[in-house]
Amino acid sequence: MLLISLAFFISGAVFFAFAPKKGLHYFYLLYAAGAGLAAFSFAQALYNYAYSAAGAPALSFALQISPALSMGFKSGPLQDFFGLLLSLAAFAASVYSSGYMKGTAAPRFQGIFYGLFILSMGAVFLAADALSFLISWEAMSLVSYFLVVSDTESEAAQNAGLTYATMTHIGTAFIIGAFMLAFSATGSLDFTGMAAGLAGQSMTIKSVIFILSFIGFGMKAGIVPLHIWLPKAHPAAPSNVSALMSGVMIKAGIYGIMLMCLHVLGGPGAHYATWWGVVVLATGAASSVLGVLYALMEKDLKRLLAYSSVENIGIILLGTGAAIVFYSFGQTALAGLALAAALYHTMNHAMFKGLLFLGSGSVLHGAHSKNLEDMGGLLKRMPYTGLFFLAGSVAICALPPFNGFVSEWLTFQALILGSSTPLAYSKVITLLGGAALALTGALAAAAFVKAFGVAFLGLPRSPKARDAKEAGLPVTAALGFLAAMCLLLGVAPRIMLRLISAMPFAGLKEMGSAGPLHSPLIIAGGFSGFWPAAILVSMLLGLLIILALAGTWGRNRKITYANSWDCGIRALTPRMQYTATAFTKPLRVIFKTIYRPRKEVRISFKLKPLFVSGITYQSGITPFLENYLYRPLTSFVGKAALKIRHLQSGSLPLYLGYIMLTLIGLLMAWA
Amino acid sequence: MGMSNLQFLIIILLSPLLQGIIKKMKAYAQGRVGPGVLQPYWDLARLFRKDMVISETASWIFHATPFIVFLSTLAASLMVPVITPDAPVLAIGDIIALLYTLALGRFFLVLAGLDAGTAFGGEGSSREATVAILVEPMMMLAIFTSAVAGGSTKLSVISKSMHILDSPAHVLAFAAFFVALIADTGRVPVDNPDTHLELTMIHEGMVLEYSGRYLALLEWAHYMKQMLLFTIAIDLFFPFGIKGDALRSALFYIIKLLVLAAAMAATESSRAKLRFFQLPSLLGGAFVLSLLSLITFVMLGR
Amino acid sequence: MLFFVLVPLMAALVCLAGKSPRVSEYATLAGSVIGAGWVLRLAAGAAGGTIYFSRGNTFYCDSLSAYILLVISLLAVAASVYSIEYMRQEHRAGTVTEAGMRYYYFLLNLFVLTMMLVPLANNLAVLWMSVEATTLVSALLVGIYRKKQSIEAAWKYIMLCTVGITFALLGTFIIYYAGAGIVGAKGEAGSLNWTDLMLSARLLNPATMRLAFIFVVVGYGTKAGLAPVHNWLPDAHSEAPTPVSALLSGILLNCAFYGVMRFAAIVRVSCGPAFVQDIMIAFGVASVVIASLFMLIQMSAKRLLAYSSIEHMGIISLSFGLGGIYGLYAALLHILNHAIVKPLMFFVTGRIHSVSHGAKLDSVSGFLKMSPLTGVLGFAGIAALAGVPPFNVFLSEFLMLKGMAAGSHWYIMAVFLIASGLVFFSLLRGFGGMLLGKPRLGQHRAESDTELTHTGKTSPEMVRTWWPASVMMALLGASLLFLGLNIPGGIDRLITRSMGLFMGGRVF
Amino acid sequence: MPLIKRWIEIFGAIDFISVGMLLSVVAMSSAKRIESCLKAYVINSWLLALLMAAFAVYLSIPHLYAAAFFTIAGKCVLIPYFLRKIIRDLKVTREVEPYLSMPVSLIISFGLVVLVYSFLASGIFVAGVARNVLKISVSIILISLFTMMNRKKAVTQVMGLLFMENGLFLAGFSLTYGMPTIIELGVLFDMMMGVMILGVFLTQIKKSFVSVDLDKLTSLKG
Repeated sequence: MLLISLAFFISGAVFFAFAPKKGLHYFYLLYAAGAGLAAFSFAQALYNYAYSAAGAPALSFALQISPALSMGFKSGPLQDFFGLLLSLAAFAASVYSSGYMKGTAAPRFQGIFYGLFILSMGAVFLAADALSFLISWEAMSLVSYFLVVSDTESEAAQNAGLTYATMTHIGTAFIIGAFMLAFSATGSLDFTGMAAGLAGQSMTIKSVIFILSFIGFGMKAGIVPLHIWLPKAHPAAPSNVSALMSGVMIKAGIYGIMLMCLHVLGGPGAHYATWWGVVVLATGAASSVLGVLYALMEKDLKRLLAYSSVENIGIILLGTGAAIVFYSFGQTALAGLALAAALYHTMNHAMFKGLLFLGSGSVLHGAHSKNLEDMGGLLKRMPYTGLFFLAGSVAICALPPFNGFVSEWLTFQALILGSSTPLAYSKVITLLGGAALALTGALAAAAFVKAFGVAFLGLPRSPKARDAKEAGLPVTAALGFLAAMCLLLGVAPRIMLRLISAMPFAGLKEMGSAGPLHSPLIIAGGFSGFWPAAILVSMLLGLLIILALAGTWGRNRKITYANSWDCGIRALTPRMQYTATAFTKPLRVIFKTIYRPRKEVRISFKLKPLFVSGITYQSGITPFLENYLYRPLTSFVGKAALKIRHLQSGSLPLYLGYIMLTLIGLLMAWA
Repeated sequence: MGMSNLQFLIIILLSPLLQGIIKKMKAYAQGRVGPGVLQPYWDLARLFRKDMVISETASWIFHATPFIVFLSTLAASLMVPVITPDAPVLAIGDIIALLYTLALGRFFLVLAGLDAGTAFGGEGSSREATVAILVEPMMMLAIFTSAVAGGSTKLSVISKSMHILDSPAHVLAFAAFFVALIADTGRVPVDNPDTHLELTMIHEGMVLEYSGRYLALLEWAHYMKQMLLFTIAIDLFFPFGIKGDALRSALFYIIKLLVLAAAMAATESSRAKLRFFQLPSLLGGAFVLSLLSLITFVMLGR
Repeated sequence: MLFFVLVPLMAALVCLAGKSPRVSEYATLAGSVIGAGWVLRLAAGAAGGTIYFSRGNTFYCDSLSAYILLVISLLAVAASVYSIEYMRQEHRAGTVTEAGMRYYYFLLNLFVLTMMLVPLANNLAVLWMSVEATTLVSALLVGIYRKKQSIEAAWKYIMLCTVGITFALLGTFIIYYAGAGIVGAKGEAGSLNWTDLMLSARLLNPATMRLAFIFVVVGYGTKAGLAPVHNWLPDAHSEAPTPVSALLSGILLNCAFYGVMRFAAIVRVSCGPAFVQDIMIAFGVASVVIASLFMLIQMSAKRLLAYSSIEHMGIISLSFGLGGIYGLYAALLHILNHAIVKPLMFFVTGRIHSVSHGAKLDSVSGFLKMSPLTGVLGFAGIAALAGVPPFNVFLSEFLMLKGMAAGSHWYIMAVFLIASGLVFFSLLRGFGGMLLGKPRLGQHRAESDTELTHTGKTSPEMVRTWWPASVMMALLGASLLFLGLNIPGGIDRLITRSMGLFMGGRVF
Repeated sequence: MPLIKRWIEIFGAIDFISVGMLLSVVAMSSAKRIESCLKAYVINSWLLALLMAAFAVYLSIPHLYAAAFFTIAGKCVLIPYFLRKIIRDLKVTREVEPYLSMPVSLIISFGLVVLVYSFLASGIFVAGVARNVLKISVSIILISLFTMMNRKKAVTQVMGLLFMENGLFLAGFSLTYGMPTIIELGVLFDMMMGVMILGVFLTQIKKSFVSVDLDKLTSLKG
């Protein structure tokens, strides 16, 4: 079945290359079909792992590069899970693209590379050894780089692409280091071999491998402080691609972290160091809080979403870190809970972040702007987009009855249960992680209230926004699909948990406990539980009752429509509304140590000091890491390079001197 | 359907009364006569009978919000043990689920504030969101303490497992929780429930555009939320007597409720409303309290 | 069998004789193609293990020679194809006269001839002579424009390389001395034949050999562009006509390095591998580091590429120094990979300059829109140069890293990875800036001198391309990808056989 | 013949001659005028040829006579003539304009000699009459390289290069007692070609840079 979907993708790419330019965008439906098939087969494989004794037939093949070198690909539960995530998101994005990518600048290029992008991500998830992994990994990065700069005219996209590509390259260097260390320790480059070999190795080597791979993959996942490329690159790409980048590609980083930490380092009879988990936890907490804090301040819708991706990666890492902590104490059941939370959130984030990015795409299409301050009142003009975007926002704010809540609830439980770890500091860290998660939740709610409220509610702030329109059926259909997924995963979490329980990691089996899909979710031997379906049902019942009452008694009430209350000024203009900036003003004040807000007021006079001709007011926040970490670093390297320039001063005698010195040096050293 | 499954009706039906009682106590403390304790019922009834004026800027969010707020509060009240610790009806009574269900209502309320496109609405929403950001984590931490102590996040288990402020950690946690209570129910010194002065109002700012039965729903939901939070405080920090037979525990419950109400009224009439940008110091202090409570509990245990 | 080296000689003579530049163009093309065909047969034989001797064993061809020859001859074809496009443009632009074109092709053929002699030489003195000859001929090619900079570059080139290579000859003498009385079949004083020396390498005095190798490595290292004796390279590469730059960095450097390898093969037997490996690693690391730092500050595309050549020679020397199955395979494979990608990049740059008429990086932008094929190839080239999979260079670098891991040279690996990060950044910044952006010529992208509406007809005419050249470049680009995912069996056999020379395996 | 052999042995003629070459190099490296450099080169080359002849007699290797002859023809006649022509055509001023003063460069030259002796002592043991020649020749090479670094004029650098080659030949003969003639010829030929081409470039430099001063040749930086 995967082969068929592969065929679909390849044929799609071929069509994009050679079909006539007119109506080219319909070929995205081929990708959609391929992705759908892949999703089905991955889900089936996972189901078999979980429930059939035989397990699933693992597909496995190798490409021979030379007699000595070969690239192996192999599927397993973890691989299938991420494959499922990829193909679901890709399905929605492709359907969306078939409507959205009409009349774009470089249709062929974008079509082909879009397909390649999905394929390369699939290859990453299926790679079975370091070589194939690295090749797929860099191919993924390269293709995504081209998609980022696909608007070749814009300088911003170029710079974003440069930053992105360079940082990814550096991250890959760390990954290579990790692989090579494992190779020298075990003499094997395929992951199962590494896992087997590392089981007996010393803790030092494992720790170094852990650190290297955490940094390397974290670079791609966008953990703080390695995230700065993310809010640059994701918005630069076309929205269907940014959906995949934010929804899936950064999950490749998560996949890598789980692969290295849980599979390679966690091989047979492995034991973890607690501090690994603590490191991951702390990073997760930092990423989630800082990510959402910056998201809160963004006026650019897509940058806001990108920052919120940093936040969600942080939440996933909270779960992962807790899992490692639990494993290190041998509390496998709790580790299973934490891991399930992390995996669940990974899937969820793919769904709602995909939904939100696609939604922002159709907002862009409607209002011709990414700037929130130009929007407003879109809900009346783009009802479907608005509805689904709202669903996405509710989901990403982890509010019931949507999926975000389930995973965050699981994470909360895992973190609270961290109090049952034997050491005091692990207790405190996990519980503080919980506090960070709570803070993140509240901040996220504020951020997305701002995003949705300013973009979709109130009065339109620009003429373009006033006559915005929907982008057509495929677009809304794709959004609808993802929104439905969000609701489904929120109401019937057991579906996902059962698939997750197929993972080969200790303690996950228990998470897939039997019982009807709609039954309450009880965890950790009754430590707690809740009933997602019930919340929805009870609210619906309540609604029915209220409506019934209103129907019986409140029929003869009349509703008059009038202006909003405007304090008696007879004209309420859009400029009187709260702007996105104004909405977050209090927080800028409260968190000023982090934001370092700056404002400058320029007053120009006709006749000082009486006649003011104009006042310009600028305010913004200082990007902390960029200013205090990265800029000094880059400038230092630049300075060093400029210094070394004098070695090549152009004078021949000097060069002759080099030859002589080299000779003498070698003679001194070796003769 | 047993006692445990109907106790949520107590919250739905008696929450206006609680509001009335608090108002009465405040009036007494301030040396006024004040309206009767049943006044909130009359208010609700009147509002339900009134016609509505709605801004034409508003979208369907504006119409949906009252229902969602009311229903989410309702759903939340289904999870809390009031006079019997047995797991209440539908949900298992997980405290986190409960709080996030309430948060759903708040989310839409804040949106509704932005919907009419007025400055007041935006102001109210912005401030509400800010307060929520400051309150949420400290409330969570306070809850963590008693959850860890009680060995579960189920309110029923917690309320069964302990008596009254069993450990120093609980005292600190309760102090923090009480501040959170003030903030969440929108009372002085955080918010002023009975003013419509633009510069100070938070909750009132958001619902400024509402009238008629929508307003009624919102107000009722507000009363319910207040009583709900009181109940949670009771379940978390001094659930003694809840284990006994229904009548006895009901009696205890009412007493505790009145005590809390008195405390609330006392604070409200003894303190002046804080400037908005002074809130962080108050709430931040409370946050430190809850943090301390958690750490002391982890370090010292019971 | 080895007489094919006369083919380029004939071509050169034709270029002298022929009156019109057309004649010399096609003579060169035909010569290179015939030579390549012949070399292919040779390589096929060598891959099968055959070894060819000339009379008196002065010339000789084993797998290693065949491998290098293969690279040389294929690149010669590419260069001669591109030369036609390039020189015609120069002629159109009025930089070169018709006589100048004929002179150019004459020298080009001689250049190829001398380079082909290098790997064929069995007698080390002959090897030295051919390397020196390459210097002389290519110096004339570098200086062909008679411009200030080009003359300066040529002068420095010939000076430094001649001085350097003097030491190589000294080293050769010392080896001869070391072998005197020991080496040599029929009791003659001594022999400079590599084969003879190799046979009796065990018996040679280690101290002497060490001394000899130091002189040799400095001498040929200068020519191979290993830092810190690389200084002629950026100048010569940036000032030479683009096809010549391609040949210089694509194969000439490898020819010089080939000399080092031959000596290393003997020396590692007579005084142990450690000595050779340390020296080669030292040179390699130095080259990688210095080149990567200099790439950060390059303002001109061709200098950027020149420094990247230094970096890649460093990589080759580094992996050669690491030794072992990984290191040696990496070194030899890298020679081929670099020899494919670097000329491609030079050709792309040449086309860019043909519109921008300025070597500066910011003299053009949006070239991708002006000539899509070239632009795409350029991007593929950057990726390959930076060692990004799925392109060929990655494979050899991966093998080298494996070699480092196997020898657990962690510090070297760290240094290399950092350097490769810098290299990637510099390349992407430099070429990305020229390929992306609004199609526009002029001093700086920000304030545009001549704006081109890429929708209009103007841009395609800006870039005058010759379709065979485009085909050739496309083939090079395709082979980047192909070799990145599959190493053909023949090449694999050649490489593995050649590795035998450095692993104490059966030599002949 | 045998008589001459014995004299060579008694007087250590080989050493004398090679030391003479060394001295001529030192003289060159501290000379002030181009003409004297040229003279030093001629002397150096004559000594080289003489040395070859001596070897030829002493070891009775006939083809070394040929080598000596070619050396005389090439290095004592052709190249000096060519250089003089260049100097005349380019109107090179007579001063050599070194970077360092004479005493300093003398000291450095002797330092180099010491270095070479210390390095080569361990590495290589030449037996027989030529026991010192290798060291001397390497010293010659290094000193002339140093001279090239020390001179501003392009012409003088060419001379330095030529001195290096003489040193190289010296080393060659001391080590190999004469390689196959063909190879010697090839090497010699390469050298000649090199000098010719350098001459060509010299004229071009003169044309386009007006002077042959190396300070002008520094436009390619970084």
